[in-house]
Amino acid sequence: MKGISRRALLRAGPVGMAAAMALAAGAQADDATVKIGYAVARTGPNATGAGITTIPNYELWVDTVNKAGGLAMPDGKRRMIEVVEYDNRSSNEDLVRAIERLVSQDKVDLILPPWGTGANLAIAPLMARFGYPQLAVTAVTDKAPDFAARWERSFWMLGGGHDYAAGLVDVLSQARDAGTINAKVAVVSVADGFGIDLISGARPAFEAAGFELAYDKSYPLGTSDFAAIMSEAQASGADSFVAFSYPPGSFGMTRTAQTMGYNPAVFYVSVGGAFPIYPGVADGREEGVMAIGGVDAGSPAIRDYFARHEAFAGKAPDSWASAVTYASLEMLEQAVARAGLEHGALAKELSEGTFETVVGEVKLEDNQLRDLWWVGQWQGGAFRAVGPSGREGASAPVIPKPDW
Amino acid sequence: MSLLEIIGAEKRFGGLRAVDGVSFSLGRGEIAGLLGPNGSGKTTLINLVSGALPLSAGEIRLGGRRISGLGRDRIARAGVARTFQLVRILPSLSLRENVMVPAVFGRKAHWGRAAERVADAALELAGLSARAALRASELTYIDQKRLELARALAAEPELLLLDEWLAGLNPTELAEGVALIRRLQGEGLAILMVEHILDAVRALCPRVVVMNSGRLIADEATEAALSDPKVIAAYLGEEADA
Amino acid sequence: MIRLLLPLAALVLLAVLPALVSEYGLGLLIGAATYVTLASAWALFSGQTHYVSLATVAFYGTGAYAVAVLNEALPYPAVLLCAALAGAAMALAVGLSTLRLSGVYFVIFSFGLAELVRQLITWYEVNVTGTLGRYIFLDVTARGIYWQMLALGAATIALSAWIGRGRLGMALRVIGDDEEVAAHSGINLARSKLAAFVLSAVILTLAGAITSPRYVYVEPSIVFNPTVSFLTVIMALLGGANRLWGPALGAVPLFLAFEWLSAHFPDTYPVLLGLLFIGVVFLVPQGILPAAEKLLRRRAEA
Amino acid sequence: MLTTTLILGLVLGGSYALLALGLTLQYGIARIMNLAYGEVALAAAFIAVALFQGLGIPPLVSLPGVAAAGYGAGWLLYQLMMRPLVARSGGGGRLETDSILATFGLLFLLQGVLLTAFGADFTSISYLDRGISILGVPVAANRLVAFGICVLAGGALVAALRFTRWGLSLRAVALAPGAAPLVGIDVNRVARQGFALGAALAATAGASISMYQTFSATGGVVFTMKALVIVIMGGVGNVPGALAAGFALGLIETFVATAIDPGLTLAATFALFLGVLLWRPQGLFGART
Repeated sequence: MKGISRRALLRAGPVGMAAAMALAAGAQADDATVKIGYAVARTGPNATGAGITTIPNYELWVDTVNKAGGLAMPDGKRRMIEVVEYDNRSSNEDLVRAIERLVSQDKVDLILPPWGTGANLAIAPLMARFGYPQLAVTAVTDKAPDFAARWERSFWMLGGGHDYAAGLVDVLSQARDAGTINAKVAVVSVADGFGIDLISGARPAFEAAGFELAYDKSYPLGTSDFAAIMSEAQASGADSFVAFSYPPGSFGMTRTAQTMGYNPAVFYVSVGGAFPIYPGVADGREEGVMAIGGVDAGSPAIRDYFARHEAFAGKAPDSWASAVTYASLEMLEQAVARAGLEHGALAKELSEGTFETVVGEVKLEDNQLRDLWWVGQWQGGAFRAVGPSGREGASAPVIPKPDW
Repeated sequence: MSLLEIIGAEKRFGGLRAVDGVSFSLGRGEIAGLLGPNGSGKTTLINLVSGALPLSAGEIRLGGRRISGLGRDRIARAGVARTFQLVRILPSLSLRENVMVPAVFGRKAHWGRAAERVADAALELAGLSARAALRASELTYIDQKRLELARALAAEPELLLLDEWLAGLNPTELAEGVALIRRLQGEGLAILMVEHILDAVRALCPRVVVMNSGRLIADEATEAALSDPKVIAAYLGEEADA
Repeated sequence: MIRLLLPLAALVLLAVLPALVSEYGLGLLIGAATYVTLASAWALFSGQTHYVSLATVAFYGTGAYAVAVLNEALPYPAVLLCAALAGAAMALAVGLSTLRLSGVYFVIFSFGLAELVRQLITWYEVNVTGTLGRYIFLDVTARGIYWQMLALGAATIALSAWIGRGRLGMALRVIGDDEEVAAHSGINLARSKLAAFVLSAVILTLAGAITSPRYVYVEPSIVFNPTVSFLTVIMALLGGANRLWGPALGAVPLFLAFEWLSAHFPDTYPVLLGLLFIGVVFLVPQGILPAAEKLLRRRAEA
Repeated sequence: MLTTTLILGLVLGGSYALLALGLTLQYGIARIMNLAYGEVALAAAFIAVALFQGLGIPPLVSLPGVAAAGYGAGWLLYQLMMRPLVARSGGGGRLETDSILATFGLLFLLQGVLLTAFGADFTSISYLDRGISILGVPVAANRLVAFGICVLAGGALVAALRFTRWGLSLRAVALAPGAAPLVGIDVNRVARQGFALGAALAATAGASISMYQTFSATGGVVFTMKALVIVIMGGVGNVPGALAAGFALGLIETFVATAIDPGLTLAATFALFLGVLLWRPQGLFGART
């Protein structure tokens, strides 16, 4: 069980207001600490997502920084990070109160965002009112430009549903133009904000690119049996199977396709496809499966990040939002080193500066990260980015996918 | 004119006819016994009159007005009060509150002082005044029975249905109970009482209605009924019509 | 006179409190006021009739969702009114069809109701409006929310007191003791239960509507969070669901306890919540207030 | 097309029916509506996976052990938690409410324990994943196994209830808990057995779920809801009814998904649930008297 080790590790240390002060305080460390607070879901329905993408990266980063002697300040001194953590219980009400607590009670210097689009939006007005910069990583929304304009110190780093849909259509169009797949697509989408965003972006994009949606249905969140849906998709005659799905669904569809011997030339699932557990779900037959996200698996920075993550958390990170989450923390670290902890200056630096991160050199456009990978594919045991194809580090997609 | 008219009342449970074409009537202020062996349909009939069960066929009238088909609460407000075979009180309420309930929601819909007066009078009649503030769950069995009767009275009904109200009382209590029922009848209340204690029936009811297997087998003067071979046969468990 | 003056004085005190506390203190006040309101409104129906409803969040969430749908189209008071109407309509429909179910079936139904409403809204949004997830951008400050919630909570308790002294209150108590007797005493069961259920539901809906600006973003899976239903029940039961001040007495300490637990034991919070729930059912099934009354009475008798 | 719907529906229905058997037994005999039922199944699923991944014991092999452990856990639960509630209620209607509230707490407790023990991650194993063709319709072997377990467990249970002395005493307690002691039945013992057997069935269902489904520690309520819907449809406490309702639900969901719209499967489920609750609270399949 991959989950066990991380939990065991967590419980080994003190929980709650864990003062993560590493013993290896460097000689040049200042006595004052930097208080960093966050309220991420430890329990409830969001705990799964937060436990995969958000919490391990926060803990890894704090550990890394403190082992290096602390957070570097503009004056060259280093200050250790002290973490104040609350459980938001997957409830926005508790989350909002936890943020108020971090600000007015604990008076933390910086606040790291919670996991999830809804959670990030819920705290955005508060963060803006208190003036804290908000690096909203795990928020996928097409309204990111509006939000970035509405709350000046908010940064949106994972794009919107339409971006991912368009990116996918791009990859498929090239394959169709090359004659490897036909112009029919079977699409299923989960009936939930994320799935709807993606499908409403994908429909016009597919049509504009000359694709026919041979099968296009949504299914409710919580569906566990996909045999009926998959056999309908198979019967539709489409060469491409596209699922705008969440993890239990993404996994269930993969296994159903395997058992029924459904072998479309393109097999695409969304969230979950880039999780480290996916090859296990696919029983080692993940080769050629496409999914949302992706990383430049060949780059040394990513390789080093994956190794450190695995050593620290006992499991590899997911290949979509994890790297971006870690990159956002590196941005924060570098921005603090250049501009200090004053929120206005810090936000300005985040907005205008250029940063060296695990996902490469990052510069935000209108407070948004636009240099993202929209489509990835399992190739030779790694989940590699394949789209946008023109970007440096992109792998060539393998279409048709080898049979299961 | 009769107060209560039961016309061809019928109640089927699946294939079973628990009440099968029963007709009789009861005058204002009249008291009658409802007799019959166990399972003959007496309690079902009480439930039909009070609206606890819907009729399968037939009709029930009170004071010329059709009450069958109405809800239990509307039948209660029309002037029918009842007790239950297994005594039912409101355990978490005080005695006084227990008795105020029908005064407030019954025929006259009293409120405030007026309801309290009616309730206190009913408690007085049942001999419970001294314990009015006690919680009903703290009463003994006989006092619970008294309370149930007081509650029925506080509704100021025209017709009172008693379902084996005297059962389970010791001889002294029985005598008190009989006296209490007689007083009620003296105040102009019509009473239909299901009862197995024949001495009490003899003492209270000049007339009895006898049921067997859901049918009415006798409706006559008490003494005549109790020596009626059909009635005796029914009680001995033989087929009445054989 | 004291019985009226004391709560009024407390209300005034509570109303000026935001001037003295930090942002987080205000957040705590809002949370406490919300749960006092929810638990009191829940008890208004369930506490008296013993129809245990696990559907609190079905109404609470509907309120929040109504605001999310209407906040750009209508002025704020009209939005609140519409939310209340939506809650009332839903409660009427649900009440008319389910209140004749007894005991365990009602609990099961209410357990599924929030899920059902969530599915229906999701289905509607996906198939009719084609969007899921709505935004609430209202200029309501945290203080404004607190004052509104405080007013709603005070109104709920006042309403409960008023009902408790009237015919409806008596009818509900009798129904809770024995429905059969209630009906044969002339109480219209359906109407009494429905009236209380709708009143309770309207308050629950309004509570959801009032707090919703704090969410900013609303999606069915966010607003129909079943924990809200559970917490409401346990708070009311702990304090004493059939006493006027019982729910409030249960809500405040439990709310603070949860806040403390989530800060100090974020990992084991559900375990502690579960233990607490079981403990309440076993140790104080009637609630603290009735248990205390009993103790006092016993001491007076001794 | 019709054969596909039929076969897929029956296989799905089998897993549903298996899930509902234990819940209906627990309520029917012990009068306890166990809202933590899904968590019990989930715990068994986690244990089966842990045994598979840690010790290499396949779920089919560990299943009897997991079921036995479920029986033991149910026995303990009844003795420690339910028995005092039963004693307190004195056979009145209070037990239903009390047990719902207590098992509600248990739901959180178990969920919390699962979260700390196994983490919040999704869990999934590949076991008997091969497709097997049935009348030309490919069906996953693990689903077929679950279907087989359901038919076996359900059939055995129905037969045992109908034809054995033990089954007779169980039915007697289910029908008339007040009268059973008169004929020499130890109601407490029978209720405990019923509850424990229900827990064993929950564990069996959980272990079979672990073979074919991805799950996480927070998903127990979904199982409980599904089982509840089936139990209500089949008639609370009615074992053959639960079996029939489970199959019916599987067929309906598959039919709705293929013929109408997959988006409406859950809505159809809840509409059915509602309809049955409102018009036939005693269940679709015969009345319990």
